Amino acid sequence: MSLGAPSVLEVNDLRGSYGPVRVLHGLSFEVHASEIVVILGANGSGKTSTLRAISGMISASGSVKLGGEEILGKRPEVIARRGVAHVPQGRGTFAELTVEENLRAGAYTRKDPQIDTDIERWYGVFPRLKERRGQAAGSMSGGEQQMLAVSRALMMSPRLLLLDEPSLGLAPLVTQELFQRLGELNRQTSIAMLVVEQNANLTLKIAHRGYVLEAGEIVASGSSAELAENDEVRRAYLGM
Amino acid sequence: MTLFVQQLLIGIGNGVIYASVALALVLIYRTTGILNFAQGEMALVTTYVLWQLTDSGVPIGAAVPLAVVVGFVMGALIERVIVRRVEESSALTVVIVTIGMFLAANSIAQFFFGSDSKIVPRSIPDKATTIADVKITLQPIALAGLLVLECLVLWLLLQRTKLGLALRAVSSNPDSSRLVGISTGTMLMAGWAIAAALGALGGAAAVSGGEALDASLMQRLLVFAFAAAAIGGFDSPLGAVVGGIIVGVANAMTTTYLADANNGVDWLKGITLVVPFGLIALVLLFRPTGLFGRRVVERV
Amino acid sequence: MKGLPMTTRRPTPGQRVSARRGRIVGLLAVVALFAAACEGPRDREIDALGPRPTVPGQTTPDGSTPGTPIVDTSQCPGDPTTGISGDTIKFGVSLPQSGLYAAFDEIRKGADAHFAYVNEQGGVEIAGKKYKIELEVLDDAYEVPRTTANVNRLINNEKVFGLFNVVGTKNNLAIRQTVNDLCVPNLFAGTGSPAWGNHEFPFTLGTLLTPYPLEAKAFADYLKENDPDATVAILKANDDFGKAYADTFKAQIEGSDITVVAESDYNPDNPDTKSQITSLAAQEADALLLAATLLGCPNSLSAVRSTGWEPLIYMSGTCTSKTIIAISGDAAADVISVAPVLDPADPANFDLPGMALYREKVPEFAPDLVEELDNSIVAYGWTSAAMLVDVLSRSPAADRFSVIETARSITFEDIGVMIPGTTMSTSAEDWFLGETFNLVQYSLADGFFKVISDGPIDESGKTAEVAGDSLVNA
Amino acid sequence: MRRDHFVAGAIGAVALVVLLWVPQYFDADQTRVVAQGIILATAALGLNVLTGYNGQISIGHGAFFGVGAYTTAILMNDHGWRWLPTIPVVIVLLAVVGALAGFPALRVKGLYLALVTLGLAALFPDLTKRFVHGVGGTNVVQPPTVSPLLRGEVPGIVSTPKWAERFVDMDDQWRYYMILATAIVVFVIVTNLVAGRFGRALVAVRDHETAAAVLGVNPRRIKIAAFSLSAVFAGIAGSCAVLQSGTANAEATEVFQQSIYFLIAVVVGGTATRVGPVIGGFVVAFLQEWLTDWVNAIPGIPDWVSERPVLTPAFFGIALILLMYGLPDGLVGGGRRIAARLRRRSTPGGTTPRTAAT
Repeated sequence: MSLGAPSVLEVNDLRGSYGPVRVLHGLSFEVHASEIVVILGANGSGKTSTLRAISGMISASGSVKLGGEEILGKRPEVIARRGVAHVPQGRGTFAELTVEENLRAGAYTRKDPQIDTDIERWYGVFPRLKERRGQAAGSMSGGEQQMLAVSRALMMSPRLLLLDEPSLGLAPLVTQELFQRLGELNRQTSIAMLVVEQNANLTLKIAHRGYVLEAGEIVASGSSAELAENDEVRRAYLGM
Repeated sequence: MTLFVQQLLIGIGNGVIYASVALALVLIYRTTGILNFAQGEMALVTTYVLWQLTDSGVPIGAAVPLAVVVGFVMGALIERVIVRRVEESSALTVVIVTIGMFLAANSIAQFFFGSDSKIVPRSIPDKATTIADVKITLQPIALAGLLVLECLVLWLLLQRTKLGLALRAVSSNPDSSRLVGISTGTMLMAGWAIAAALGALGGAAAVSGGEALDASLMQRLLVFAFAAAAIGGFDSPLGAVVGGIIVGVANAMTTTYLADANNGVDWLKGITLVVPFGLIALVLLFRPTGLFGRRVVERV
Repeated sequence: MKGLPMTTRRPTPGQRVSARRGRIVGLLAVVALFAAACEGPRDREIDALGPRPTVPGQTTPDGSTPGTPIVDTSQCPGDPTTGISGDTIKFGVSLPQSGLYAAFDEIRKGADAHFAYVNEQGGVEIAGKKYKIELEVLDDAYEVPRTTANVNRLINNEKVFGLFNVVGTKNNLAIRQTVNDLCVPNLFAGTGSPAWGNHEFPFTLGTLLTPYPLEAKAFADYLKENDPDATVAILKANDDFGKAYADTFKAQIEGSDITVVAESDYNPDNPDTKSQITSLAAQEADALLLAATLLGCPNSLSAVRSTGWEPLIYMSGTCTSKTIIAISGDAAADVISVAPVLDPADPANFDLPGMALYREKVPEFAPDLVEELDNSIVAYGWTSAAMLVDVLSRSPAADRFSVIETARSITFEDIGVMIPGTTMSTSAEDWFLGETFNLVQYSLADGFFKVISDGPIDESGKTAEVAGDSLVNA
Repeated sequence: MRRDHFVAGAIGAVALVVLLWVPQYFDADQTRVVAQGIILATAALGLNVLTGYNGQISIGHGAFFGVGAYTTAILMNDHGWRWLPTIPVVIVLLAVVGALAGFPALRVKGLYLALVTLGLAALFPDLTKRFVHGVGGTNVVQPPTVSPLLRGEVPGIVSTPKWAERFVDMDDQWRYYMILATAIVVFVIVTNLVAGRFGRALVAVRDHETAAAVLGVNPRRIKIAAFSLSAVFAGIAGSCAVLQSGTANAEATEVFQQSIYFLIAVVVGGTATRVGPVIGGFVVAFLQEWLTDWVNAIPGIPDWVSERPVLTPAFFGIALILLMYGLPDGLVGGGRRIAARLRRRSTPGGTTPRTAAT
């Protein structure tokens, strides 16, 4: 829709399924350069499946274009190499590896020499990670693991960051700090982000645009301001 | 006293062989979660290849590394062609596949290389020195050195290389590994390849002192290698090494003192296997996942 | 499947249905049993089996009176000419052809070569008629349950005339009862166990291999002659094989100055004997009796060498094959053993008549054995086959009873690669065949065993007494 | 569900009839192979309780099989017992031995338990060589009263009793029926046990030991019971093997092989299914006996393959691998999947309702 460079992510008629059970019923949405887009949805609405379909973890049909190039049907590791960084639900930490090793794992696909400087950068953004750098990642708290997961994803210097319910299992204060950081990151590095969440008011604060997902179908979309005003959204997600 | 030292050295010599095979078992278990019954028989095949190389003129010094490379390639092929299809299936299904490989490998090896015993030139010269009137042969010392080298190389590979990091990442969380761009398939193949190479070294060690090579070479060790891995804790390479040495020394000491025909414990006479398995039971009673095994924390 | 029917609850509809279904099953079963009349491979008529044949009381001291047979076949069932059809006589073999002991199959290949040679000349003549010898071979991978299954199948299905060269002491012991009940000759059981002297089982005949007790006696005698106050260490397998050597040796040295100073067992499944040899070496005994088999021998020899201990070593006759000696390399120097037949690797024997025939015919009839020619296992197979042909040709009639009777009182001379001028014989009292042998010593320089006894040692008739009742009739 | 129930009953009835009919039609050797299948099935039924329903992997049940075989053989050989009375002794003895062997299972799980049982299988032959005084100084025990072809006047001989003479005219047939009867009793006991509370407890402890404990199931008792039960049935299988082959023997390779065959039978048949072990037992027995003959009978097999019996274990190993490819959850599991697929295709308008799932 936007005239400028092709949007970072273009999804058309996305249908995903787990074996015989069909979960996504023809989603279409897109994420533009340096934009944060949120997909709001209750439990079981297909949020996680949407991200997993994009990153190739589940079988899907339709079309998913990354910077104009079709990536649907490719293996997850290939999609990751194309620049899609996916922070899975429950953070997917490498529990037995140390914090630093988790970060280095993130940079697995990179050949450039700035890996060490990047690690120091993320230690700067999340100082607590630096304190625990030699510690096994599994022994850290939920919040710390979330910060590690985001940093690890960003170590891939991706074009698009997928975040699956980052607020899951975090204390409100920690969630607030995390979302604030995500906003700052987007403004500093103008990296495009697609966040699926239930926590509407926090996400809508930092998101530019958003969609509402119910039972595998998009039922509403618009700028974050419009969505904040939308009655349905207010009733379902803002508890107003 | 000298007998004790000699037996200790023999125990260490044998222990190194058990440790090498146990190391291969542990490596495959850590990277793929599979207990590979056919590990020993894969090492038998590479040892037959070693014999074939020396038989057709290749000096032993070059034949051993070549055999290790053949082992490496064979391990990768076996994972890619046979094991990959069942990697997603239940543990029991995979155990049956490895048992199938166990039966097939021995039989196919005999089909190609014949059933008679073979002679492999010594890879460790038959030298001996006497220190404080204790006659010490070179073999156990050299084998211990080989094992230390093996551990060092393995440690460096796992801890200090990108491949090592990827291997450990896949073994820790396969899904997340794919999300950061690591191809789990390639890593599983690498795990099997490295393990098969270690097994090849174990096989070469088993015939390093001119011992005879025949189809039962590795089956005899299977029980001891498993014992070593179990005592050490199945997910720790260091445990496999320590376990191997413990089993080797325990065997030597049992034969010499406990099960000896004229002065040993009467009911134990001739039963050499009781101590390694007594040891397993003992260790596992106190440390259910072995000396160095990670305690499996079950998230309720 | 419903719970066990005896529950007292009122039968719910489901159970009433299953009860009715139970009745249908019962009916079907009974019908099936009577419907079994339709012919199938199940052979209907069975041979009336009398009580097991009992051996007649031993005859008068001057040996068996003429006319009373050594083997009482009065109670034997079935037709003794089973296994003969037209001009072929069929023998059954069960031995390892797969698994860890597949190397033993070389024996059968040697025998096949001999039978091919004999058949090519029209076959063996029994009581005026020529028969071609046919071998039906089944693989038992050296496992006892499969040997019993194979032998039942050879006797009942394949209807063989007799069994030939079944390998393994336990394997032959497991079928001893069956061949006795059915009066099927089991000729040349492939082991030197003293158990083949047990008169209760006339249908199992031992082999030309020197029985283990005689080997122990030969070593004891050698020591009495050459080192009368020797100290001896014994390394033995922890089974009947090792026991036969050790018990006999200790009995033989009683009353002499020879003493056993150390003894150690090893498990034949794991022939790594470094520990055992090292603990024996500590005693620095003058001599070592090595009662080991297969890889137990070379591993022990190289272990002895690496400890620096230099005893006079007696090694079991089962280890004198070329491949096993080659594995020991120069650790085999000066090892003593026995050789019941000529060593096919010794060029001095090449032009002896028996050996010449062997070296000429084997490549002709078994081309894949060309490089195995000087392997004594193949020569042993060839010679056992020659002995079988000799027994058959001397049997008064082509039936099982005559053949076993002939085999029980026969003298072999110059058969296969036997030592020229020696005989191997059986009789009513002496049920052991392989009782003549050369005492030999391995010469590293020449690469084969050289005879050190002044001429062959003849212990005919002595095995039973040497072994003693506990070993023979265990 | 009612239709499946009837179908299962019918199949069961037909199978029983066929099994009863086998010795009447087939010759002694073929009957022996079917009996071998029944023996393997009996042991697999027991192991399935331990490995299938309770999730504890054992590769050492060859040792319990051996204990059962030796108990029966020694009682018959040295004390002149008949075959049937030895079964209760085997049951009691194996129940105790199985329970003792089960203690490590309380501390040790999965892989480590499998290795402890492997140790059992490796140790057992050595113990028999040391303590059993069998024929000719070996550890082969051969009760004369079960020599496969003996009959008639020898006291205590296991041969066809008078009342059964109408159906059975040869000894191997009578022994086959005794083995079959024992197996049926074992099958009924196991299926009922597994169908009831004990079965549910087994599965609960398998799937989530802690949760099971919370619900009042005592995991320790259940694990020991599973071990003990599986040991008893392996022992009974051992006694049946003595009845059929006439000898009790234990070598390291044989005991290891027995243990492997039981596990294969359970997995190939289908773990945690009632009929799986029975089917698995027959599949293993038939493959083990006849696979090489079948392969060599394939027209066009080059003789450098058919002339080399050394390949026999290879055929068996490859067959196992292919079976696991085709039917990863066993013949019964696979069968159910196929049946379900057929049933779904046959239901009219079977479009799956739209289900919401994350």
